[in-house]
Amino acid sequence: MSKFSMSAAIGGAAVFATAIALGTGPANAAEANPCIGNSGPVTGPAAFGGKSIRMGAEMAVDEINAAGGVLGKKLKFIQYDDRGAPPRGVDNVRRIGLKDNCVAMLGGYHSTVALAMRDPIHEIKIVYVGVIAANTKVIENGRNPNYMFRVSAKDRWVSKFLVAEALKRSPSNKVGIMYENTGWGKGAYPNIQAALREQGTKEVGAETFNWRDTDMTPQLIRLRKAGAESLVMWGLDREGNQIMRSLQKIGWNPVKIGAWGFAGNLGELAGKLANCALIMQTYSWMGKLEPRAQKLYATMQKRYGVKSQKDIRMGSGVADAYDAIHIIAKAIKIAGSFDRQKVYEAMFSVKHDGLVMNYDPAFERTEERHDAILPSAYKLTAWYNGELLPVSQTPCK
Amino acid sequence: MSAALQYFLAGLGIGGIYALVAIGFHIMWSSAKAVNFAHGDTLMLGAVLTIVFLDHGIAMPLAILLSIGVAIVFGVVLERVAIRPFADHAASIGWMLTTIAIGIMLESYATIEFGAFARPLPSPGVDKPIIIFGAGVFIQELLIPFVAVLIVVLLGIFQRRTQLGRAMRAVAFNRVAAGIVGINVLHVSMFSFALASALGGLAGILVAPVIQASATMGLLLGIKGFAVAIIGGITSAPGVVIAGLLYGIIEKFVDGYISTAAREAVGFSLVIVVLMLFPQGLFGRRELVKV
Amino acid sequence: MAALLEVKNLSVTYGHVEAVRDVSLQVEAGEYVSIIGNNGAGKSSTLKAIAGVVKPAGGEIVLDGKPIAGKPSYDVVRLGLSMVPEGRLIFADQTVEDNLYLGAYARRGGGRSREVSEDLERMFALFPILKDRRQQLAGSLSGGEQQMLALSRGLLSRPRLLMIDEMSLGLAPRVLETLFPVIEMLNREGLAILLVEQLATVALRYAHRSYVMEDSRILLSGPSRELASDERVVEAYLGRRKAS
Amino acid sequence: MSRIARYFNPAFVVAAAILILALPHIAANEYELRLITLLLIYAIIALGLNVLVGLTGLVSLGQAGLYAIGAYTAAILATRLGVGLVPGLILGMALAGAFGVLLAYPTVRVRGVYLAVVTIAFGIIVENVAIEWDSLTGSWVGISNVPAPTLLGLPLDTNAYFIVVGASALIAYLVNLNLMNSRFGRAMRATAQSEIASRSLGINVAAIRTLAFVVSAMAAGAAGVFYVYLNKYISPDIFSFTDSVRFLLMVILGGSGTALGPVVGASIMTYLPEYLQAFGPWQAFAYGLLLAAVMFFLPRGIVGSVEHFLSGRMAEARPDTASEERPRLADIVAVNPADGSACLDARGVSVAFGGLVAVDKVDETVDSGKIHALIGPNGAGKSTFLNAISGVYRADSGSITFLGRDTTQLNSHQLARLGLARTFQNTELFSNMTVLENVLVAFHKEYRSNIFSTICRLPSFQRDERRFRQAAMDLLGYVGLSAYAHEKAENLAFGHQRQLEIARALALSPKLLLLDEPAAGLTHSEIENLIALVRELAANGITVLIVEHHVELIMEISDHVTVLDYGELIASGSATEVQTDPKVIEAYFGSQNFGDGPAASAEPAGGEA
Repeated sequence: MSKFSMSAAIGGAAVFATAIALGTGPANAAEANPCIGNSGPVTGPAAFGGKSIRMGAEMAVDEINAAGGVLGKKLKFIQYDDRGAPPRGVDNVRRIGLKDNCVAMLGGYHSTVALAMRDPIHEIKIVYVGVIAANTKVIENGRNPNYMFRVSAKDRWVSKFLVAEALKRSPSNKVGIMYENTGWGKGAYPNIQAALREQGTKEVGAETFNWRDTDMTPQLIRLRKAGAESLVMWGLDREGNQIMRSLQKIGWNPVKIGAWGFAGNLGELAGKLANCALIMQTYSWMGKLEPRAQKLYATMQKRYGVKSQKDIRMGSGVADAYDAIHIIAKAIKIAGSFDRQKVYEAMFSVKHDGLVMNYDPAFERTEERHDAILPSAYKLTAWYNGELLPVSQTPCK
Repeated sequence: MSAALQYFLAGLGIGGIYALVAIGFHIMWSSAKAVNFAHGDTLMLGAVLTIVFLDHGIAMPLAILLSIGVAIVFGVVLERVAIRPFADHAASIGWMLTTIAIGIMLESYATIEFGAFARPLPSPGVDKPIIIFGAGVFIQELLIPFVAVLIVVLLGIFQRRTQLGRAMRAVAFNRVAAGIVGINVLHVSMFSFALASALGGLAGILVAPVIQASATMGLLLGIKGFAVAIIGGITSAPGVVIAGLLYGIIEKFVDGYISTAAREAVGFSLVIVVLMLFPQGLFGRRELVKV
Repeated sequence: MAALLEVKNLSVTYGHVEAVRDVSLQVEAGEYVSIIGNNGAGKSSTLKAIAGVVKPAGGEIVLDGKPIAGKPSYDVVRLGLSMVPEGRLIFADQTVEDNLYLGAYARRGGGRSREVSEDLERMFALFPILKDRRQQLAGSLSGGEQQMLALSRGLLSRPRLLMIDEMSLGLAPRVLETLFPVIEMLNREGLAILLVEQLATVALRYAHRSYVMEDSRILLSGPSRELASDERVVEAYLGRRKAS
Repeated sequence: MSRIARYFNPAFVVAAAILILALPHIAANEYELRLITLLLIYAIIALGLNVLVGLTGLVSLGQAGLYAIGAYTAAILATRLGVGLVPGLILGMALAGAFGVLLAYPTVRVRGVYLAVVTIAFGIIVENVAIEWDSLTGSWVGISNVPAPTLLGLPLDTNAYFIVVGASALIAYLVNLNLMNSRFGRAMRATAQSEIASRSLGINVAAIRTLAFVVSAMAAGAAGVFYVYLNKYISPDIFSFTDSVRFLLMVILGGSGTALGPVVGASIMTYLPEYLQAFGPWQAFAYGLLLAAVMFFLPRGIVGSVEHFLSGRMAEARPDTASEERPRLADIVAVNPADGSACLDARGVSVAFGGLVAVDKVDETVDSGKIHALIGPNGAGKSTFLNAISGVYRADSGSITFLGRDTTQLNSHQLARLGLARTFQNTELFSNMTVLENVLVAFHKEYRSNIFSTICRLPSFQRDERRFRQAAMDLLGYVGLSAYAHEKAENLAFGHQRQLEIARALALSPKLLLLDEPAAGLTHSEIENLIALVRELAANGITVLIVEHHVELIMEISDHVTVLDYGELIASGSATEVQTDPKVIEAYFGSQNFGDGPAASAEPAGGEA
């Protein structure tokens, strides 16, 4: 038996060597299927992000199909779980591109996942439209042709936006940075630094924190010592709350200004401690809604069990995904085919009056303008007594 | 100086959480020589359910009692279905994996029902920090280590003064001897899991105002609590509490003086080193192995 | 009158080893019975099976008309049968007093009733040294004191039958000198005793009746006085064979 | 041993090789092929983990850490230095293997859940370092742009890479199988079942555990390297505690300790997430449910359960071959004629546990070629003394000389290698192994073939294996167990188990054989056989030291009898001398008169529970 297995192994080795020499690749299908894939967190702590994408995308797909579909075919939306893990996201890209053979795909929640997807996306040559993950380099990746598009915020623009607001509120231009120790936070950090440099200054200190950290006093003590007047923060609600509480503990009240990770339930978690924390957003479902948004809100109530406007977690994601699907559908129509290459070319011709803004055009052939939502559409909001409102509706400055 | 004090106080609060988790592991281990690897999720259950009950308009004290009640039921059922059938398994893979499995199910169910967001549990203990020599700390954070120490003291009294407590120690010491004096070893084991789970639920409710309640709050707390229990010497209740408090304080000092980034690597390296030097943990009793 | 304890065709196996084969014995109320035999003869296994510490592989055990074979030890002790185990197995990390309270665990109420306290005092009268050490950890006692504690603990469940396994183990004769008379006294007060003992002479001197075990079986039985002069007992112990 | 593997292995290997070559051409699309590649990568890690969990009985909940070490090594080398697949593989495996050695070290002191905590801690440390050592690992963003794998300068496309991974997985399977059915695998299974018995057979338990850790670590490292080139991207997310649990589950689900099990487990765990996607947010719940269900309903795993079922069938069909002529002992193992010198000499040996002196200044000389007996009442310290001279316990004072060499400080496995063999009071057989394997374990130290020739099944291995299989069969014939050679030891009748334990001890070619209550639990006729056997051993020049409470047997066969009581030597001489010694009679019967007892010796204080 053992002799036999040895010779079998040697034989096998010889055969596979010849097989490598003859190696063949599988043929690629010309026409893709009328489906739009997505890899996002369906389970795990960021599952709300995956759900917001699904809601926005499904509502758009239903509208399109109700109007007869695209090129006579009904569109389909397929979502796979990546639990926020990039390697699973990479797997999902291949499943969407190679197995399901979809015409395009939406990006997910995590920037790390989106960054990891760049390689397989360009390998497969499938249009990717990011709807949440905001890391700059997802889109500005140096590739040509570049298959990565985005209908969401871009950290480089967000950084400029936040830094400008922070400097307005810092008499001696002393800004400290607090960012989460993740792909998103680490990706944004150089953007914030660059934005400060552009304004002729630099940060007095930069500190990191991890998910689930329960106490930020060491970091904040160091920033206070460095003389920071305002904090530019990159992170999520749970850690945002710990920042608010740790500030209270050490008796310090600097200007707090953060990216949209704090737009979830920071006000609920930190209560009054979060008052006047300023947050950037692309879209808000709070307050009075325009008619189109009102209709969508009604659908969400009926179909997804949304009870109140506050229940829409990561509302920007819903709006971005909704707009992105419409943009892709228009591109397919312009291409006149489900051929991925033609759809890619058509992306630059799409004009669309969307929920977030009027995309005119959505994309241009520069690396920077693979992002559809322009800084002019960014909104500065503030937490006040548990609600995230436009700054003007609060006593905050 | 005030920074060092700040780290110390913050570390005490976090260490108190580890200590509370570790006490539960100690109680379970003593009676069953097995533990619930999903004990971290018992904390989650206590914290999350209290918020859910509050959402339903139930008054705070009742909500707390109800949550602890559910945690107890969880512990007892888990002991019966996931631990007892595997208790004799030599390599202990059995109960490790069954309890991990139940933890995964519980966490995923809670994520679906409760949502993935962390939510606050209101408490007067986190309204305002108190300032001690320039270092700020919430009363709740001081309450946690205090409760941990209090529980160890009460547990000691309970185990010395009551017949059931003595029976628990007897079972931990020698199951055969406990049986011949009339102690139903299975009942005591079940009671231990109920007690550990009650304390776990209570711990969850105590820590939620500080770290917020979320469906995923349990996993890391459970792992760290267990590691702390092992290095403290899982057979010694005061040992695990001391280890828990020390671990929390060391973590904060690493955060403050070395780097936030190095915390887990330093902490868990310490776990390995301590175990190499003290295979029974710092304060543990040698488990007799008969040749 | 039916016997207090009736064991019929008891067998105990550990894996493939038959430690007890087809053993039958009985103890009348108030009787003092011993089982003697060499180390490994199956005496302790017999006792453990009766007390419910190990599950018998076969046979019947009837205590006062109730079948108890296969019942766990914590139920058996409630029926009036208490065991002082080999090696004493006291709770070394608890105080003498707590060990005694645990002895009363099986009693109704299971705690510190006045009756239990009175019984405690009786034990202290029996073994005054325990009273002096009542707050000490049991593990700090000497071997003889530990045996006293184990005996007292066994008595606190108020058994009708007390089973004692290898009382002499590891104890100096001086200590045994004080222990055996106490047991005899308890027996005279009406407590039935089943003693397993390696030291044959001692056992035969006190017990009314004895069983001799060898190779997992009962070899001989009868009044102790008769057995004491039986050549076969000596053989069983020292393997002296008549020249063959 | 794995029956399925034994019967179906050649067919399996050929089928697997053909399948691997054919798959690129029959796979529905590239994604499917990648999925199968991933399956094979998981199979490699699971096969490695099987050596640790299934064979050696050690649990690792930190395997993802080793997987990460392999992956990061290859990714960093490939992206920074443009290193190809083969050097990456070698370095990745070497580095993971080095960490395997590090992880094995704690097993010297901690076991069970304590070891689990050490491995969990290790996994978390690796994950943390991968996250924090930004300049090297790219932190959460990870390492992307991994170039296509090259083999000997040739770039590999998806198909060719699949075949490389497939061939590697097949090699991993064969390594696993060949290791399992070799002296190393037997030693691993032996240490898992009885550490003390393994040591008594000359096995260096620490070395065997280290070997198991290294093998499993190298497999994990290799899997990590392959993963890098498959996904061309890595980040810390796939090396978490959850992944360590998943790898362990692959082994348990498939059937730990079987060769095919890890492959089956890896297959299921690779395809499962694909189907679980349909459960949407409930997929994590479904995964937990599956994990629990496996533990409840298939604790042996899939392959293990099938094997168990089949082995039940096959056992009934076992032919009862009549034993032929009984071989001579001298033809099987090395025996030396006795020269009458002192074989073992113990001077003033004391052993204490806590405050309790179990053996108190005992002097004992055992002459070679003689049968020496040690008796005494229960608790007299006989077994403790035996354990002290065989190296299980270390004497607190005194000296022990074996064959003229001071052995006071030696471990039991070192003593076994010098020719000191023993049996145990409660037989310590390797109950899940066959009768033949039990004896083969004892020949471990005699093998000349090393691990490399073992895994590659080189002629030197074949020679050794043939030779010692024959020797083991002869030994079984010698004690009359040939017919049961392929039966599991636990299925033997107790008398046969005792004989097997003696046969196993004889495989060491012992100069001195220690028998600890060999007659306990035996029937009369079995005892007669034992007496004949012991006499024959002595006649062959093997010195025997026997501890027994069966006095009749002792008196019949012993040349010399020593009596212990309360840890002290109270009599020593011929059988008749000690039988009439009043001190001996007293120790066994108890004195007629309490006051006359043995001098009131130090009363043992602070007894153990």
